[in-house]
Amino acid sequence: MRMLINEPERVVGDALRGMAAAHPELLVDEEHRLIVRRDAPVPGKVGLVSGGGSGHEPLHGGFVGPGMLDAACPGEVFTSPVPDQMTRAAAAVDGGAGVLFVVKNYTGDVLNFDMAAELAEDDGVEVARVLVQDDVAVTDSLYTAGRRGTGGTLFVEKLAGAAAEAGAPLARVAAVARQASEASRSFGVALSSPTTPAKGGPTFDLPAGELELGIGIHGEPGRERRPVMTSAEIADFTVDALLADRMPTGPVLLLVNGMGATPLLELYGFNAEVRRVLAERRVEVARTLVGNYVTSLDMAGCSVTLCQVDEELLRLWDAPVSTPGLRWGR
Amino acid sequence: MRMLINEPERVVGDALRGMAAAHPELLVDEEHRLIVRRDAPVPGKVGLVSGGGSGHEPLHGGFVGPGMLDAACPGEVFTSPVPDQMTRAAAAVDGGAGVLFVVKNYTGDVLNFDMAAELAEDDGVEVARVLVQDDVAVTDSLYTAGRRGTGGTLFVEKLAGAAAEAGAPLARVAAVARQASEASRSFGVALSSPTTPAKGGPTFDLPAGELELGIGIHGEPGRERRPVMTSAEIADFTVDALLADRMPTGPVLLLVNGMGATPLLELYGFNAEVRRVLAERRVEVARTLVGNYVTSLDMAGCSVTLCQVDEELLRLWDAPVSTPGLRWGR
Amino acid sequence: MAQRDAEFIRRWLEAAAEAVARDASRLTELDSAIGDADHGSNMRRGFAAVVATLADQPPTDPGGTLRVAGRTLISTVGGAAGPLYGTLLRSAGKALGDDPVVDDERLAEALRAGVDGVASLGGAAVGDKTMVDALLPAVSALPDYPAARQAAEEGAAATVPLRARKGRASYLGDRSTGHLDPGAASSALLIGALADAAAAGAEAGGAEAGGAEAGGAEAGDD
Amino acid sequence: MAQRDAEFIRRWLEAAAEAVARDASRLTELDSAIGDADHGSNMRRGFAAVVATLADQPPTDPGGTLRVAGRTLISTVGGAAGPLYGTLLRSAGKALGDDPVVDDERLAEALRAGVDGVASLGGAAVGDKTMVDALLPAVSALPDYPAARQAAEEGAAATVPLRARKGRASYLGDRSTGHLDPGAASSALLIGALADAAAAGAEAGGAEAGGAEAGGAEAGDD
Ligand SMILES: Nc1ncnc2c1ncn2[C@@H]1O[C@H](COP(=O)(O)OP(=O)(O)O)[C@@H](O)[C@H]1O
Ligand SMILES: Nc1ncnc2c1ncn2[C@@H]1O[C@H](COP(=O)(O)OP(=O)(O)O)[C@@H](O)[C@H]1O
Ligand SMILES: [Mg+2]
Ligand SMILES: [Mg+2]
Ligand SMILES: [Mg+2]
Ligand SMILES: [Mg+2]
Repeated sequence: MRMLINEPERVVGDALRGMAAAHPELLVDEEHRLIVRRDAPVPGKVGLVSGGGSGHEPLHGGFVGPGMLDAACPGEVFTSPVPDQMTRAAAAVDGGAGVLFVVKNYTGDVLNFDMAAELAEDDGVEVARVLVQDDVAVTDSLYTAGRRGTGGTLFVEKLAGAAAEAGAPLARVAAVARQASEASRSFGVALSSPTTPAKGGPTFDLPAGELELGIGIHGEPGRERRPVMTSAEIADFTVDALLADRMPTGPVLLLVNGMGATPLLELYGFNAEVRRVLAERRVEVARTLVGNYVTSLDMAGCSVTLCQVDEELLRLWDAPVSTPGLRWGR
Repeated sequence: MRMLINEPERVVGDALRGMAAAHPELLVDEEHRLIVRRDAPVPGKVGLVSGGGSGHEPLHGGFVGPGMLDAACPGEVFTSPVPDQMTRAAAAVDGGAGVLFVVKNYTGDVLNFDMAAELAEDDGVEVARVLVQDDVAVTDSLYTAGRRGTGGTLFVEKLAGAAAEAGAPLARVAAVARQASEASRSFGVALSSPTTPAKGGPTFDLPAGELELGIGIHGEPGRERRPVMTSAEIADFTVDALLADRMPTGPVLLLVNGMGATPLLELYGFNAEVRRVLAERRVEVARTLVGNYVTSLDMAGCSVTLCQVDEELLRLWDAPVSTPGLRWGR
Repeated sequence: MAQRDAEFIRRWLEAAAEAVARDASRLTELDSAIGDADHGSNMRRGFAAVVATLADQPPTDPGGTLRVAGRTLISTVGGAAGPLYGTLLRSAGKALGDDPVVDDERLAEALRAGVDGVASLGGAAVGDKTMVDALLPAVSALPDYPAARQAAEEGAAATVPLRARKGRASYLGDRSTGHLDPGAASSALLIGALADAAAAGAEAGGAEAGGAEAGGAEAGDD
Repeated sequence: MAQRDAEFIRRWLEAAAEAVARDASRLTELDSAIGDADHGSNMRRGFAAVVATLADQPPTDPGGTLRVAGRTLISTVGGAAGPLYGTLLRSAGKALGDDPVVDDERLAEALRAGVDGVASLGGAAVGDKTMVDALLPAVSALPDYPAARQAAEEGAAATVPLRARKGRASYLGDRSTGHLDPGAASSALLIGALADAAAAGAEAGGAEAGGAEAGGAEAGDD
């Protein structure tokens, strides 16, 4: 067994207890499954709430703190949280300026957040919602549940979080989030399946010598299986897919993201190849983040996200952030 | 293939190019295999140099920056770097106050750093050396190469780095490093073998349903193989091993470290169990760090490190640090 | 025509909970082929919570029982299945109002309203390879319970060759074909449990009298 | 007694480079059983660099050749093997001074000094399950090259039942027994290459004349 757990049913609860112990600067409510900024609600500040299935850490709980999320709602592993969590989170972080829900575009997340938004508005909290749907691997989105939200979520949460921290009103924070979401594109590749506690083993079988192109972050199989490719070939394929969908007309933020089990050493090497392709295609990279940020448990593989930024978004990116998963500035 | 690489021989060079692209705040010398603080040498400041085989990222290269290392020397995967790298690093970071080598206790690292120290001193650089040897899994150290340096390295580099940043002279920085080293104890557990580029596959076979207790960070088999244990059982075993070797008489820093492929979700859950055992044994935890910091490529598993601190070490721990892998304060 | 009370609904949902628990790993297995390997544990968790809630504070009417059960699913399942199955039961419960007993025709209509709720919430039609493929033909066949069971099973089986157009299986494109939809499979279990509950009632001589199950002992309480 | 020049040493080291490259994955395999799976790639990288350096700027005396080769190993191998094998060659080279030609007895003594250097740097004695177990008996048998080869192979084989007391295999405690030490295995390759070089010279009629290898063509240059 590749898992460091007690029982599958206890994984999320145990993790929250451990987070509480490790991060006294956060308020971790194990019973109601919430991770909240300790000084919430910040009077007059828009509250930023996100959440989703567990197993993508540090997303979202590791992005709670000044300059990013006010609260995160962790669901069971790969399972959207329930409306009660989001309603409670909205109440906990509403400083009178309303709350923005950042929702990754999956049927479950959308339905649960929508139900929560209705309930929160019944309680008198103003709620706006922004969908993240950055995964270009999902084609024909008319005949699907639409594009998935993946790595772009990090950009949306950081940029909107900085806007909220700076005191922007709800409409403006939502507009920043929407701009970041629309400017983000991702593509992912799996070199192995993740091991989920519920199943106790890999979600899919990937024979040695093959990889999955166009995967999401839930261990779903991808669009296509191919014989193994080198880091350079994967970078060519991935960046081409991103640029074919949206050719940036200005500088981008670049996230070279590990799916959980790909070593930093390999991710940095992959970053070199991604930068090579981007330079060949004359895409200017303003900032780069390399690491395991939007993960899929212990899946080996990577994803690349580009987010085109203007001067304001770049300033918001550089603004201070202080969370377990992302921290810089003052 | 679980690896995101071009060719095994290129892994370290590619990673350095990717690091250079991701971290303009660092000086990455791909040719000479060095990662150096951009403002080095800082006049009057003791230079802190470490290094070791690659594959343990973020250790050491990700710990270069204000408040921690001045330079890191990455070797090939799991292979100690060569003396030329360390001599060059010493020259690059010597601000006139001398240089401290932080060396993990492995035959290769010790021999290469010692050769480098001799050469650097020939060049007129004052060099001190501190060994990290925190792994309690290595018993009978009289009949072995001694205890391995593992997770405790992070504490030594951070605490000595803070002392150096504060302007302490070489003897004092070395004393802090030695105190941190002597106060650190680690124990590691593998749930899978890492995949090395040179071998192209797992270093050892771990049948489903078994784990390795007392592993190092190079994919060496551990001291003992056992049927799988729960997170709670592993915490009991691990903390017992640490406390049997050294029962702290004051507060400790706690590192709950992932070996590379164990999800943060599981590490946090494990942290809850570690804290439970420490509380039962009345050990006070002053600060906790949970994450993949001293890794073994894509090995699944974890290690626990305790480092007893006095008020000064705690102050040094809290002091600002600004590196790719560890960042807080101003 | 048989009359159905709160106890009948409770027996149905208990039987559903048992079926879902028994088949949890099969449902998860189905979900790992074209989804994210959580459907079995989601359903088991949700229905166990339903059973616990109903045991704790049993509503006295079938509509209230369905509404409480639906709310419990919404609060405990998460994912796509939580809101969808929750809506199925809540909408059906709303259609029944607070009547203490309803006949099979009313119940069938209410469940049709529930399936309408699912379809309008999720936007799925028959053929999209979702739970709707099992639910819709089943509730159309009601109040003929054995026919409903068969329709659900056939509807579920019919999802195998389909290309998914809703839910996360849709991301797979053509690779979603050749697999049974996990939600359709769990819907067939729920409808099967309903048919079992009805058959147990009929065996015991009609009305809402309990079957062979342990729960049957309490059948007269209500 | 045969005379040995720089060319002889070069042929030895080229043969060693070939042997190490050929057996790299075997060495790595041995190292993965009781070490960290890098010995083969370390040795291949180092000896390839030695060959390149010697081709580029060949020293004209055997001592200088050994010293350059040793320095190259130290600068390119890393790990435990780099400093140890580097010291072996450098110490031997120092013992030979700058003489353009040395006899087999001088060479044997120099290599004994090299092995002393290894033992004192690494602190290992025979029986500690290291390269010393192959090297020490081999250099003791010199200048009888075939006997040295046999001694190295036997010394390496003798490491199998031992419990390691030096290097990273020592961390394994009892689990280190039953495996061939990778450094002892590579030492046997190096000594074997030396014996080959000597045999090739002997075949060609004594002195330092080239063997059948490509390098043999340049044998008279020196
Ligand atoms: N839009 C939809 N309409 C109806 N049913 C849906 C829809 N989306 C998903 N489903 C059903 O939900 C099932 C998946 O449930 P589950 O695995 O619990 O949730 P998730 O997909 O969020 O992991 C699918 O098999 C499908 O039957
Ligand atoms: N102290 C020592 N003395 C002599 N030889 C040693 C010593 N330590 C290690 N060795 C040799 O080095 C070999 C390992 O070399 P290598 O794998 O390249 O380095 P590392 O152990 O650093 O990975 C061992 O098999 C052993 O023969
Ligand atoms: Mg799910
Ligand atoms: Mg090594
Ligand atoms: Mg699912
Ligand atoms: Mg080795």
